[in-house]
Amino acid sequence: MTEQLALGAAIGRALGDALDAEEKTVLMGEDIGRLGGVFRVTDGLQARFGKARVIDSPLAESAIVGTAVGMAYRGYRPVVEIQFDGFVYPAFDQIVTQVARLRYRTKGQVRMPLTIRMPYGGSIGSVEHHSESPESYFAHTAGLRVVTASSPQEAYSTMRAAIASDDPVMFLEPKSKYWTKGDVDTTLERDLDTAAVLTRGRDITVAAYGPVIRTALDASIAASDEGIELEVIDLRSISPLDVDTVVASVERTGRLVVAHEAPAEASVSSELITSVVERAFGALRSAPERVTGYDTPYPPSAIEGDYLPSLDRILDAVDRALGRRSSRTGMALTGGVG
Amino acid sequence: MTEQLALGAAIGRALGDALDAEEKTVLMGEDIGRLGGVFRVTDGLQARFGKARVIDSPLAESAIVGTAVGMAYRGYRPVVEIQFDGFVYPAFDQIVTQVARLRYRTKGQVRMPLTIRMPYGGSIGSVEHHSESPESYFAHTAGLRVVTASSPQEAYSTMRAAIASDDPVMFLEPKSKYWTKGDVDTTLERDLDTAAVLTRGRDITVAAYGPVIRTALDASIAASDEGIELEVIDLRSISPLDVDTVVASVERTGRLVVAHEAPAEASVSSELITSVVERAFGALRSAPERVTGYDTPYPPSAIEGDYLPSLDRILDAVDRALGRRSSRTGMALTGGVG
Amino acid sequence: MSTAVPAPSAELAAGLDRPLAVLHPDGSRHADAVLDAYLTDVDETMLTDFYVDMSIARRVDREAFTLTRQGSLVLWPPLLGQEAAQIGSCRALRDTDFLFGSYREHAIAVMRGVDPAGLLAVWQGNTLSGWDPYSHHLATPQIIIGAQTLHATGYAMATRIDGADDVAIAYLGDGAISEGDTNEAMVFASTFSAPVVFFCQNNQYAISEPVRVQSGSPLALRPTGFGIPALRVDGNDVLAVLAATRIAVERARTGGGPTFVEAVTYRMGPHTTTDDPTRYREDEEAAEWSAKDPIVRLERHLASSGVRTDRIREEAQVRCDQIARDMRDAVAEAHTPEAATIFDHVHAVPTQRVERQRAEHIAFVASVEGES
Amino acid sequence: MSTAVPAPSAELAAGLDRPLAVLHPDGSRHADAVLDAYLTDVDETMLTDFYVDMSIARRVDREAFTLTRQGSLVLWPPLLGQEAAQIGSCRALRDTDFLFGSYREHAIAVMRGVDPAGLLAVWQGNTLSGWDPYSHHLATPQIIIGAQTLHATGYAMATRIDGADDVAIAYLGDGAISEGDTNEAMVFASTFSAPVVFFCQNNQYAISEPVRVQSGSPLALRPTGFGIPALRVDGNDVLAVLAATRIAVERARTGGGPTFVEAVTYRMGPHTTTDDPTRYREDEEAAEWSAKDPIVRLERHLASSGVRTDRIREEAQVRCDQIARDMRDAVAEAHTPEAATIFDHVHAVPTQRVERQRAEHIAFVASVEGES
Ligand SMILES: Cc1ncc(C[n+]2csc(CCOP(=O)(O)OP(=O)(O)O)c2C)c(N)n1
Ligand SMILES: Cc1ncc(C[n+]2csc(CCOP(=O)(O)OP(=O)(O)O)c2C)c(N)n1
Ligand SMILES: [Mg+2]
Ligand SMILES: [Mg+2]
Repeated sequence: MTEQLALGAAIGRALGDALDAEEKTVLMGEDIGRLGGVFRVTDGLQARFGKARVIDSPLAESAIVGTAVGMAYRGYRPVVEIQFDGFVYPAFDQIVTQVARLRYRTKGQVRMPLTIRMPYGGSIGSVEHHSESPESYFAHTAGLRVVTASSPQEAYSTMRAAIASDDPVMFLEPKSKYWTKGDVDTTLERDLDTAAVLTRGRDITVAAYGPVIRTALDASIAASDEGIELEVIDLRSISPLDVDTVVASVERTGRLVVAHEAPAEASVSSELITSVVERAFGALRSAPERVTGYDTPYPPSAIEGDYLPSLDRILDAVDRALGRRSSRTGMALTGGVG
Repeated sequence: MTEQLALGAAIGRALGDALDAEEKTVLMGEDIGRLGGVFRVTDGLQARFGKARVIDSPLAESAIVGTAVGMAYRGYRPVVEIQFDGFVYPAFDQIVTQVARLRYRTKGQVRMPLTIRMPYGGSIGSVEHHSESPESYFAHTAGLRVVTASSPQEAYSTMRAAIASDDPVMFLEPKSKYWTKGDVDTTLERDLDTAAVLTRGRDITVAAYGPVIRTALDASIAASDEGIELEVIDLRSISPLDVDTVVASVERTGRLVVAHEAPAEASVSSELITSVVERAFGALRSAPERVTGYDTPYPPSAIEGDYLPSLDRILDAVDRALGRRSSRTGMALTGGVG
Repeated sequence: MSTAVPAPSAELAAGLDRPLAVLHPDGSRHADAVLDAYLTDVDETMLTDFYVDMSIARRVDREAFTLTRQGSLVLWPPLLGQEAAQIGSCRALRDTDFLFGSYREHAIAVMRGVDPAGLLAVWQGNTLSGWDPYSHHLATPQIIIGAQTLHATGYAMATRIDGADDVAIAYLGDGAISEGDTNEAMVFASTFSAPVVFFCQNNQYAISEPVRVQSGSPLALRPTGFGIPALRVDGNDVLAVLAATRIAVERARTGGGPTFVEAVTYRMGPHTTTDDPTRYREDEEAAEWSAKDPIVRLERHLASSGVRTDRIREEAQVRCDQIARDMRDAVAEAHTPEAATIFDHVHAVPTQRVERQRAEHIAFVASVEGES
Repeated sequence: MSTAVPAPSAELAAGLDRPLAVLHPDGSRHADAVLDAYLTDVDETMLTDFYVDMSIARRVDREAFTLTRQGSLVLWPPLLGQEAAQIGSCRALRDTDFLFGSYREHAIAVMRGVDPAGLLAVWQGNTLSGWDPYSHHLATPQIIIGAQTLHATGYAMATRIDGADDVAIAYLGDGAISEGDTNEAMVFASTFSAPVVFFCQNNQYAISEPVRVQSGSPLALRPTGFGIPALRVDGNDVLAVLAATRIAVERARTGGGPTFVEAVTYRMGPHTTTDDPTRYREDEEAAEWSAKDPIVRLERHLASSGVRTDRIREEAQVRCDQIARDMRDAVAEAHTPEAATIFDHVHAVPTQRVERQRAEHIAFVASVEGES
């Protein structure tokens, strides 16, 4: 039951298993059929399940989501792909005004068991619109669940949970990790609400998700060389956030760094920090720190490394939170990324 | 030069004056011409400036914004109306991927002096999609400016500044205050970056904007009966936030309440609280509090009063921040809106 | 200027040059090559039913209008003038066909058995949806212009996957023709040969904007560019509407794919109760359309066929009075929902976050009530 | 199934049944009633210029492809096979007409005087835009499918407000025909009679999806539903493309409003350098289209007209070699932008927030460099 798979392949496996498990599951998206998707995540699925259930759609994102809503109306459980993060915005209206609200609007009469998959995040050295992190938009949208994954196992189990959920789920796939391998146990189930503590540490809590988890774990190793213990939390669920787990950690460590690739302003890290401050103000021994994309459009890929949370930037934030010497020591402008 | 005007009329005046001042200014939107807009904000402007400059557009929001981008390419300064907050999402792609980024993309070669106006907020007792507060989506979008107004004077001066700005500006008009009257001095200029301290107070800072300002001021009066002094700050600019002004205030009061109608999760209040925590952690004597719409879709209007920040909810948050008896005293679940 | 570029031709769709009709304003019945084959079962009973249905639709509308003026509803978008378009199209469907309407299809809701309380609840601001879509095979009203066209198309695509022969129908207005969603719906419907009917009530206005703002050509020309055939009919002729919709539904049901029906009609009232049409249209126009009134027309037709219309009118009157009473009762009995329902049905499995907010809200309300 | 519903007719646009052409694959020149009037000035010089232009376009493309394989570019969407469509259309415009392209219109950028460094910078990941749109009357490439059609339409609407006679042209692909934006652009263009040309390169594929996924009918049928006339031409026939675009541009310039041109062509290479077309199409298909190669065709035509093509080929070769050298030099000389440019041009008037982040970034970089 356990097998080594790349993260992208683990998602493909989850999709295939979901198609097997429930005949009302259908996949739809641009190039997902014969091509198997631009990242080959759906490779082989159309050949296996036929064109009626693995549908190459015309090039129109609002329609991809909007017709999936209609399928859900008819009792289907559609899993649609948006080819890249940067192409989700044409579907924004259907996501915000329909997908997120139909259950609420109809007092539960209409179910929206829709999964919207999209590769997200940077570090693939591509051109504009191919490296974005739009999760904050969805986190701000009541009625949606927003999840990601940091390993093949998480990717498999979370995708199965997302498809099985009667709630609409935005599944952001960390595209830079599609080729990262790991063991996958297909019997392992997981929910859509909880974070996971990846490393125990007494000095500081570092909360992140998706592609940043690897960096956070590297930071944890690097910090331990200096005798500093990071408690790395994989948030997994971006909305709702598992604030309890983070608060419990901060109550031990007293310090918090939150990292993601998305810009900082009105983002998931703003939310997590505010939520922690609201619930664990007394436990905080220093101001929480953010390590995020800057509040600029996504830059040319040649310099995306300077834009994205890096090992050094996380360590620098850890230093700041711990009151150690950091890049900002002695700076005229004090304070965080705001 | 000073005249009594309702807030909606003040905006209409600003639009007319802008059309007068600069021939490259054009207005476009659904029903803005002959009808004068569903709120009559543009009343009389088509008769005065002609159909070439005050344009009734077909019913398609993405095209309204997208063709305005093309006009800006040609050196125009378009001011487009989205009829209601809830109808802005079809234009989201053009706003996020084009309007917000064309300057950045072209290193300043292409200017985007676009103003996107929309009535926003609740309390008008209407049906779905007519009472939303989408500002957090725009605040999260780098490259945009997001502003609102709390009085006819602010509305007039800010609209003139928005239209004159070479940046794209999302102007959220507090529709429930369209009929609120006040003096307007058309010579009064204002910028797009700064907050205003409306009442000085030593006990607690209350930051809000748009339609909530009136409620915050009422709270200030009510609290003063109990000897509590609120420092009410009208943020005015939602993005960027004038964190300096709020921090300066919190450094005096040590306490903060942030109120807006939009849902809490990954919102403008999350951002403001996080920014203040980052920069004034030491000054905070209690956890900042949020008073916002809940993290649900907008409810039926019959119960919107329970959803929106009310005088009592603001006072309750003030009590919590001050450590006084509040609704949450003794509750099993402690902490804020998160 | 070049003349070499061909102009759109009027041969693409039936009725592009002049809407197809079989009942003329004076009540006379005319032959139509396209429609007549679908009207062979029309008899006095059916015509009488239509008359009663349309009378009820009009009365429901008037009553709701009055209730709004009295402050019992927050808003009402009247259907006055569009009774034939709604009744004729709805009557062409099977009970299991699924309807995706916009916000003005009150007649359809009534025909589909929605009770007055359900019909009015949304417009009282008490709920976001007044009925169970599955009980009536009728989606909850859609306010986002054009959005429902995609839902209907997706629903229809799903019926094909099912292998079922149910049909979906999307109601849209003339304004909706401009939205990206509507056009994308036609793309998907065409590509997947979806059994969907696009039923466009061209009531000449999108709020204040006359239809020429959306299109310089008949709206029925639009779908033809997507490879979707279209029928353009007199929307105030209930029989023409019935026949056209039957044609479209039959095509859909038998694997022929989507069809577009444009029903040319007129919004005789304001856009909603808050609108003031005198700002943007002339009285003469309304008077002109008044002469084409769909109910009067049918009554004339019945009369000219020798039917005792006074009896039918009386029968309709009785039913109308009853439904009007029911509406007033429903409004009187309606109550504001519990505030805590704000937190219901946000998710299938409630999240801690929303439940926390619910608890805080309840505690807050209790504390305020405790104070006063 | 009803046969009463008319099917879309092929009389709406020129070339719907078979794309208009004047140069056949064997190089022979044929008459065309629609196009010929717009080709009266075609002489040997012009044909030679076209040949050279197209050769350069192909060489630029091949060179960039090679540079990508060598790791100098991050990505490249090849135009191979679409030279005639791009050169022929571009040459129908005035210098002050404004072009809004997608991401594959490299030939147009070259024709509009963009230098190799500018052309390649985006694909090196060094910038988001390689040239000043105003210097070349050419918008920066657009990656969001369909978005530029609205920009072109808005630009055209603005020229009408100006009273100027400039024309805008939007380049779009066959895939783009499905996006809401493209369809809304046609609505606005039609309603406002905007002087815009929609130039669609139907290269048969949107990545892996054959054009039938987007449409069961010729793409040129689509605009006719919006009241926009269309011309469908052989996109590998540079003269047909030139003439059709000239017709469209003349209509636009003289107040005739929008026109749609479908250039039927073929993407001979992969979608981009990361694509693998063997997964979704057969070799035979590519071979078939190879026989219709636009450059070979023009060369045959020149030869059959008695022109010394070896001389022309040599001339083209010299220019091609030069531009290829320039490209390699440009790539070699290109440098990664300063990291701090991340913070440039976010707003016209910089905000404190972004400037604070810039300062923090600079301090951070300094501290890391200080450590190492
Ligand atoms: C996406 C969107 N944009 C704008 C509106 C505001 N609006 C409500 S009704 C309407 C006009 C619709 O006209 P039409 O489609 O002809 O339908 P009708 O009202 O005539 O039945 C507009 C612009 C909306 N509801 N949704
Ligand atoms: C809105 C949007 N959705 C999806 C994509 C991903 N994508 C890039 S190119 C492409 C195919 C475009 O096909 P077509 O319009 O025919 O142009 P071509 O590539 O053939 O030149 C797709 C789906 C995109 N860039 N933008
Ligand atoms: Mg209408
Ligand atoms: Mg293509």
